[in-house]
Amino acid sequence: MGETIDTRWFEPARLNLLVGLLTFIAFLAINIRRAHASHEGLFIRPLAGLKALDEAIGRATEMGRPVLYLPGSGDMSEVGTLAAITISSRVARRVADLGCDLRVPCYDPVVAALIDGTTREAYREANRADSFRPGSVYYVSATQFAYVASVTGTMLRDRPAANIFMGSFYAESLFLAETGNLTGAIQIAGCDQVTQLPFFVCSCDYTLLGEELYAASAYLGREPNQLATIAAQDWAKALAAAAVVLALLLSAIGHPEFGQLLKTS
Amino acid sequence: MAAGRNGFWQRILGIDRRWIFLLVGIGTALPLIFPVNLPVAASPRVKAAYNAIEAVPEGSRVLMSLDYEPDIMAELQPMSIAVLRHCFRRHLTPIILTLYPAGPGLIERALAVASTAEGAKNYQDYVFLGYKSGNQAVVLGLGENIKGLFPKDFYGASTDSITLMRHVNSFTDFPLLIDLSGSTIADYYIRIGASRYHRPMILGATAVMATDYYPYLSSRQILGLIGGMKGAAEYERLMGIVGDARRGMDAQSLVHVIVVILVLLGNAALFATGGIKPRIGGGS
Amino acid sequence: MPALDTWVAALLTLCVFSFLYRDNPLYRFAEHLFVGASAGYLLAVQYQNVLRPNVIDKIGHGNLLPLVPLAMGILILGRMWERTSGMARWSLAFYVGIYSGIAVPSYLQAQIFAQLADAVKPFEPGWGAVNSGLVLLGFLSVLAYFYFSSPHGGIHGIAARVGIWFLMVAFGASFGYTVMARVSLLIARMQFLLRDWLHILPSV
Amino acid sequence: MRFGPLVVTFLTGAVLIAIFFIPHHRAQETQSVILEWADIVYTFALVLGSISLWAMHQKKVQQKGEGWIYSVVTLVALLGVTAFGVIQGVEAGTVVGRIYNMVNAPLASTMFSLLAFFIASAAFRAFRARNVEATLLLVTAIVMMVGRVSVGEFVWKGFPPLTEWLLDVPNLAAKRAVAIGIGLGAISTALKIILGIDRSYLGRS
Repeated sequence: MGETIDTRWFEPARLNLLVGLLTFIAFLAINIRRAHASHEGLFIRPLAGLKALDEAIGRATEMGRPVLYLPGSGDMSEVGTLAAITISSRVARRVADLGCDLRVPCYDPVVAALIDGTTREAYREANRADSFRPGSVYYVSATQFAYVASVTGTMLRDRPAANIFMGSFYAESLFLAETGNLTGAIQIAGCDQVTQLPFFVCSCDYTLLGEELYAASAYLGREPNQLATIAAQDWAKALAAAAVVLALLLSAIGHPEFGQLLKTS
Repeated sequence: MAAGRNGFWQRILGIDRRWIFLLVGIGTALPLIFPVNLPVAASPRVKAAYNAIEAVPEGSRVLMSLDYEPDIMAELQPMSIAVLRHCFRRHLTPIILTLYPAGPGLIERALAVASTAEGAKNYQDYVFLGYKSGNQAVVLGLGENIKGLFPKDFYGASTDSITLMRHVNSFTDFPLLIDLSGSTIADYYIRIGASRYHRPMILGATAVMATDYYPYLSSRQILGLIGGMKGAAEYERLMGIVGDARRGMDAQSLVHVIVVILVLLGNAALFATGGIKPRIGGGS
Repeated sequence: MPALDTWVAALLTLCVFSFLYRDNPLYRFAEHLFVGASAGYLLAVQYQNVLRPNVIDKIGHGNLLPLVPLAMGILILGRMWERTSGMARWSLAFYVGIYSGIAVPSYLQAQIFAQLADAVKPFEPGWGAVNSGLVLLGFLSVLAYFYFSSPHGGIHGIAARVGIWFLMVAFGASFGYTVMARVSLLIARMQFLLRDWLHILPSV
Repeated sequence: MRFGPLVVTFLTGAVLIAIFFIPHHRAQETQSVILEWADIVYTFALVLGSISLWAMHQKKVQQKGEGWIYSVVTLVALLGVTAFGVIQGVEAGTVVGRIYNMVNAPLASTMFSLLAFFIASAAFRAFRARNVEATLLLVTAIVMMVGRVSVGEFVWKGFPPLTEWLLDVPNLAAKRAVAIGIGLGAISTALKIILGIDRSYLGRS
């Protein structure tokens, strides 16, 4: 009944994935050493959205209105949510320095617990632990449109001066961005869901496209190790592009088997 | 005169978005109340799905998995009704199940509409097994032991006692799989049902999702693809029936025309006033 | 659906539509009702599908393994008090470790290798080669746009510019075909109001 | 106090990456046990979140804060649905099943349907031919909109095939590159957390 019990210790069909993973880890190690070796640090092209982040928080502080940070409506299985958490700790640090009011309504309860921790830590590091307002990071509902109903209500009633959307957003992206646009807030978005990018591009002032969301936390931190991961990604991108071109050339002259190496079970 | 004209274009540029909302609301309601029944041409993908059901020998059973919840029923509920009616009309017996907790309520309504329209009866023309949690684990289980997964049907009858379920135990007992889904559940049926157990399969999906499944059609992993409300309308046309989808097509066309006209109007106003708004945003 | 349920659903539908005019007490009521009801529904579903079968029933039958996740869960509840909030870090670290560990190979397979395997399919014969060439050009130029380690200057700048054009066409395409999906949702709500509630439309 | 959890994240992450490459049934069983544990831990996080949600609204009601009457609605709904759901269950035929069809479902599908209005206002405001990029966005969106509706075919026979071409060539090329970029970004983010390069999630940036 059903296939026999599997007792193999390695899946040969996934060898190519293992090679890919080890290659990437090697790129990471090399670039970390490169980053520490070069004194002025690795070059990374500027991202307009992240420069605007500081201006937006500054403007909110001047106007005495809150900053709204939305970590996405993905759960922890979406890596975009992990990126949203790392970015939230940078944003919280800038907010703590300037002393303005931060609101972080969360879709996922685990994300709420994590960001509550990173925000308290940020205020402690800015040695303003006393001005942290418990409840500024709060769980709303792990139901997509109940979360949207509550957040749009907050947008219209508390009128935040800056709306920051970071993480995995789905169909509700347009609802949130259009409502925010209605209130006149400056809006900065970063999202890894390709189908939602057009809506953020149309309704926000700045949009970090796809992997720019993942580069953001390294940008804001500017630590050598973090910048090294971006360089490693670039090396992998160049390798991927070269592999595709090479495979196509080979198959054009009658050797399509190189392309088969990329097949996975 | 130029100032007057310029004033008009300025007002267009600065129009209150609630006028646009009103236009969209009217553009949706009017065609439902006064239908025009614009012709709907059936596309090859939907015809392929229709023909796949036509090709199933009369009297055999088909597995139907209806995986959607109320918030995306708009596109998939009319599709379920049309496909169910087609199965009943061809005297096929759909064995129906769902992997969504809130699915049963919708399926009961679809069954009520389809069975009254085609005169089908429970336990004679269809079996409704109800909801089972576990997503991929359930689809894997369908490959081995359906009655183990569903000891009772939705109405509480034990599946061993249902005559229609007698020779049914796994995917291999079905000449055709039908999955109408708004999520990655479609991938599980394609990977397990269609590929591993080599069952012919047709897929119904929301319009946004459908484009991601074109490759599976060209690789023949699925025989047909019904995409969104337009796909459901095309299926209704092939069935010669007028359901919610075909009634919705007039409203779709009108609202799309309204949006296109608004966009053209906005650009005309832009050129008339020569106004340049700051760029849209995006990377450096 | 019985008449009372249809009336409640219809009135709540109108409460939400009122948001289009402006924020008002009706919308605010629907919003707060939805937050409460959906949070409650999730708690009940997780209890029925996870807590009862995988913890309570199993421990009831003498299987003590679920005591480990039960302990980790109680640590998370520790966040409610200042003194014990540090303990939750252990459970959260375990939780973050799980999903990071799952993400690495699955993104590698589904996002990267699956796309690369598609990208290396040989060129279509004849006129199809023009399309295949355009796909390759678009693929390489968009990758160039996302290249961080060098500024968008010289050849890299031109490639990035072409990449932006491909991105904008892709965004326009997915915006365009999403309109139909969203309008379908509104059509379904209108059909509910006009047929099931007001009985203006003929029943199906 | 912080080093311990980092080790937990590293070990859990490394074990799950390894299991992906080990088809041995004991490894696969370990993964399904770990995933079941994650679901249990999630449930407790949900309880924690719901308690903080309750506390927030209850405080507002006690202090008669602005809009406290609405918080009463949330409290009643939260308590009621949780109690009935836990005692009686949530399937069709139960009290919560009926509440779901009468309250949750219509609210969710109506909120979702508002997107039809917003997509129109966003298109009107954003699709302005101010530069090459914006024009490409605008023209492609209009072609897609017209080509996807039944009336489109009668305006010009070539619209539907043109929409197919737009999806099969430029849209596919761009999405493929973006997907690979996202994949690499996701892997490096997850690896940074597993290897402890990025510890900010534990509250230390």
